[in-house]
Amino acid sequence: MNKERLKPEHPMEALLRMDRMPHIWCPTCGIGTAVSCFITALEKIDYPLDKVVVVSGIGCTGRVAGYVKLDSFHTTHGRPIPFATGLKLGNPELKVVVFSGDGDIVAIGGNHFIHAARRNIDITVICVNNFNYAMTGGQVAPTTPLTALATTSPYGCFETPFSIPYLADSCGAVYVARWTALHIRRLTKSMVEALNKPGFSVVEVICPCSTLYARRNKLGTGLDLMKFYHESSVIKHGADTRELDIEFQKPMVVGKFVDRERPTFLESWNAQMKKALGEKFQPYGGSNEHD
Amino acid sequence: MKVDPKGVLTGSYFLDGDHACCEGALAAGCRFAAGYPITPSTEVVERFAERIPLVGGIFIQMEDELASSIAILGASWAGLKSMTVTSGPGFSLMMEHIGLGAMLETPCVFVNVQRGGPSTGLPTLPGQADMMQARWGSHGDYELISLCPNSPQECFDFMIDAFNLSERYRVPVMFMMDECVGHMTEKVVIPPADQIEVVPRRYTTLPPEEYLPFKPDPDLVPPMVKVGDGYRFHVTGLTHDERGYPVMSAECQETLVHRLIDKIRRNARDIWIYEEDQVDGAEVVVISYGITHRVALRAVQMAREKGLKVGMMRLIVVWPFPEERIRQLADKVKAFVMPEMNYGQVVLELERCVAGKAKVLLAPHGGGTVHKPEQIYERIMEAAK
Amino acid sequence: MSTTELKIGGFGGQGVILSGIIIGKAATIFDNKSATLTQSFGPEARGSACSAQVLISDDQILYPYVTVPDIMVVMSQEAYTKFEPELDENGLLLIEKDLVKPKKPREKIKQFAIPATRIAEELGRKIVLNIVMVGFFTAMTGIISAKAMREAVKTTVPKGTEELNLKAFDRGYEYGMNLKKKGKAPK
Amino acid sequence: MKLWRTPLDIDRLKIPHGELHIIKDRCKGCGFCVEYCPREVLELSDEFNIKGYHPPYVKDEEGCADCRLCEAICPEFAIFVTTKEEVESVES
Repeated sequence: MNKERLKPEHPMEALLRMDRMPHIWCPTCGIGTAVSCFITALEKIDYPLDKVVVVSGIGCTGRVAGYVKLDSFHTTHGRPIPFATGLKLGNPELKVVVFSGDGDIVAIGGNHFIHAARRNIDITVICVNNFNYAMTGGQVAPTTPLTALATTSPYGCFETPFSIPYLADSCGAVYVARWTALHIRRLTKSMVEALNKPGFSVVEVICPCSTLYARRNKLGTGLDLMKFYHESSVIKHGADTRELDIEFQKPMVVGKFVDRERPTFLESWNAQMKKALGEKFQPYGGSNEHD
Repeated sequence: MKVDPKGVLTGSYFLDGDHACCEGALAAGCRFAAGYPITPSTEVVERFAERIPLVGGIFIQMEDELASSIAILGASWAGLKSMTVTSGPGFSLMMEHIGLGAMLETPCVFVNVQRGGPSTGLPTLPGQADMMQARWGSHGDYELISLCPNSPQECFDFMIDAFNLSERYRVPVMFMMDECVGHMTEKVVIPPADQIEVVPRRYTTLPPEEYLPFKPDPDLVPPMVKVGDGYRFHVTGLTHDERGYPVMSAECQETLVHRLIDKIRRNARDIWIYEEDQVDGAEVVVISYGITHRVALRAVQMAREKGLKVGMMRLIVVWPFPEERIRQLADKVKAFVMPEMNYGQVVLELERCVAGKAKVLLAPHGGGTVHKPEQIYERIMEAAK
Repeated sequence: MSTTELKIGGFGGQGVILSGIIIGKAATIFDNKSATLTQSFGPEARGSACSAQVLISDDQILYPYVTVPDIMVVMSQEAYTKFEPELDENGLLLIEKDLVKPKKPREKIKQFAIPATRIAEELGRKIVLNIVMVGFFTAMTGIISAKAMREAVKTTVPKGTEELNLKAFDRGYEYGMNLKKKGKAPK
Repeated sequence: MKLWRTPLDIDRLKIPHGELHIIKDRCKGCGFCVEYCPREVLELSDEFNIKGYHPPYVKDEEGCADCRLCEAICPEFAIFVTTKEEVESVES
């Protein structure tokens, strides 16, 4: 018998595409940590993982779909939410997660984001916010704090940024939370809650972009930035989402802000059609009967 | 495979092309449509929205055409036959996901009820000027399939072909109607469900550990899986290998893109649908598609009454273009006439295939209405000289 | 039989298109002819002149649009002004008596009028004036059988209004037949 | 060790032990694990891994309390912990 003991495996390897490691993210980037939290969250939800799908758009975070060992789609820039909408409505048994960046979700995909929230499509959006477009070299984003430097705002950002939780809340999302990548346990817990919540749930993850945002703004390493975000953030569950603006290198509010009940798109469809059509209506959802 | 009878509204109806198109989709088994209102295509999804709750499926009016065109890709991967419907300006917005659909090899149908353009153009009047856009409108290199019906009956009949071709070859199929066909009302006969054949999705028979999402069968089409069936597959719009993993290399690009193109080109003989009338011994052959074919037929009748030997070829599948047949005809006839509601799109392909062996005359029309038969007739007479 | 070209004109809301649908449906589904209906779509939805065009033939119809109408049904003054000049010089013109004040007809044009709106009001629903016109059209042209037309009316109008609409059709039809009987119109 | 608060049952509490596994060649040397280990078990090494980064090493083998924070925080999936059987009391 071979005397060499079997090497133990990293416990997350079962849910990662190890044949694609190392991933493309820079040293001290927080996206990997957000993925690590997501993997832990997946293990904590009581749902068959064969039925969990991850959809990403384009950008650094857009690569998440390529690293998780689930059915996964790397789509076009800004459009993972409508793709996910099609998937979810195509087979309501699926648990569909959109994992993408701030540029993808609230800039080019902003229109899709607000309408999916309004309709309460039953998907979870995990939006990694690193305050800039990193994959293309650090351009200004709709989340870049005022005065922060980016390659396309070389004299400082002067456009008011979006607050993702406020946007999500005002458009009707049923679950909204914000954590930094370093709030590992709390972030994981929010991901679990979001995944378990029927309807449109949003988890914003504040992540350091070490190579571009940190360097350009002379904020030290990614580690320094991670520390700053974590140490200067104030946990305030249930905070009024109008007060969640992020100012450049100032304390920010994190926590779980919204957790409410609203019928999902499919619940509303079934209810309205039943009401209007009675016995003639062919209910939709549940088992995938269109094989 | 027989269709689900729930979607088949067997009987004779007086329907316009848009409504018939919707019935064709339902009969073909389409159970998911996403759309955004735009004249003159909206009636298709209006009818779908009304009919689908009675059939068991779903309709969603998305926030724009970008969203509609990718939602149908998601629904297709979830296992449903899906379609979206639009007209010129919306078709332009959908180009992004026609490319993604080609890259992800996703069966689905894009209906374009063509109107006059460019830009907002003529919302309520016909055009046939999106034909090149249907072929190459999205960036990059790929081949798709485009069909052109010329009546409400054909909108029904060929929608079934459109879905079948999309399943058979795993490509988005462009269903290129026009405002005239879309808004024209005629008799439409919908056969009993047991007389409608549909092509089932080609699912893999391999277990997850052996399955590679983009490993093609000998006909170059890779079998598919459904999301949620435990295959844990990954697909990306990036250039990818057979595993579906991105590979940024010229070699991988060559393997993938060449196959995407060959998948259609090498199977073209099985994809082409065209009709011919009196082409044997003809001096002049008129080639047309869509509504223009009906007008051209009248012109051909006029020319035949004058004793001219005029053949007629009518393209139902326009892309891929029936090159082989055109080359054969080019050796035999004196001239070709092609009427199009544009200033020369499909005719460029005709000229390429004829390669100078015969005259090629375009009978152009800017759209807004169809040709007068006389306009085509004059070109036929000119070609015969 | 060659192709008969029919144009129906009125203002939006009068049921112009529905009249065209009923005529086309009667021809194709219940009389085994070919028919093609096209509509003129404009950006205006209500109140302006609109038209439905129907081609009726025993053969396959190729060219889809009406070029020179053989028959014209006109239900509003604006439609009359706009469309009447298109009518074939030997054409048949059917007008709404109270809503259209026609000029002296061109030499060979046969022109007949019916107070369709008044008849519809007598039936209790002004909205069925288009069906009265359709009945009148059936009597005056004879190109589609009354039986087929009645079937088309019955299967096209909203559920629950069949009786009223058939009554409207019959009133229009009888009005036309009476004109014919009195020798005022060709039989 | 660092304690954020003193547990009321500190006299009875047993601290589990973990064994650290570092997949050196996956590491990009970000230092998250070193910085945030509550028991300061890790330190960046002098050696270079295959990509030229300094992966951490375990400087205090006995110190690991199996909290798995390093495992969760590592963006590279390059470090993980397995539970050792033995336990020690906090006060020892």
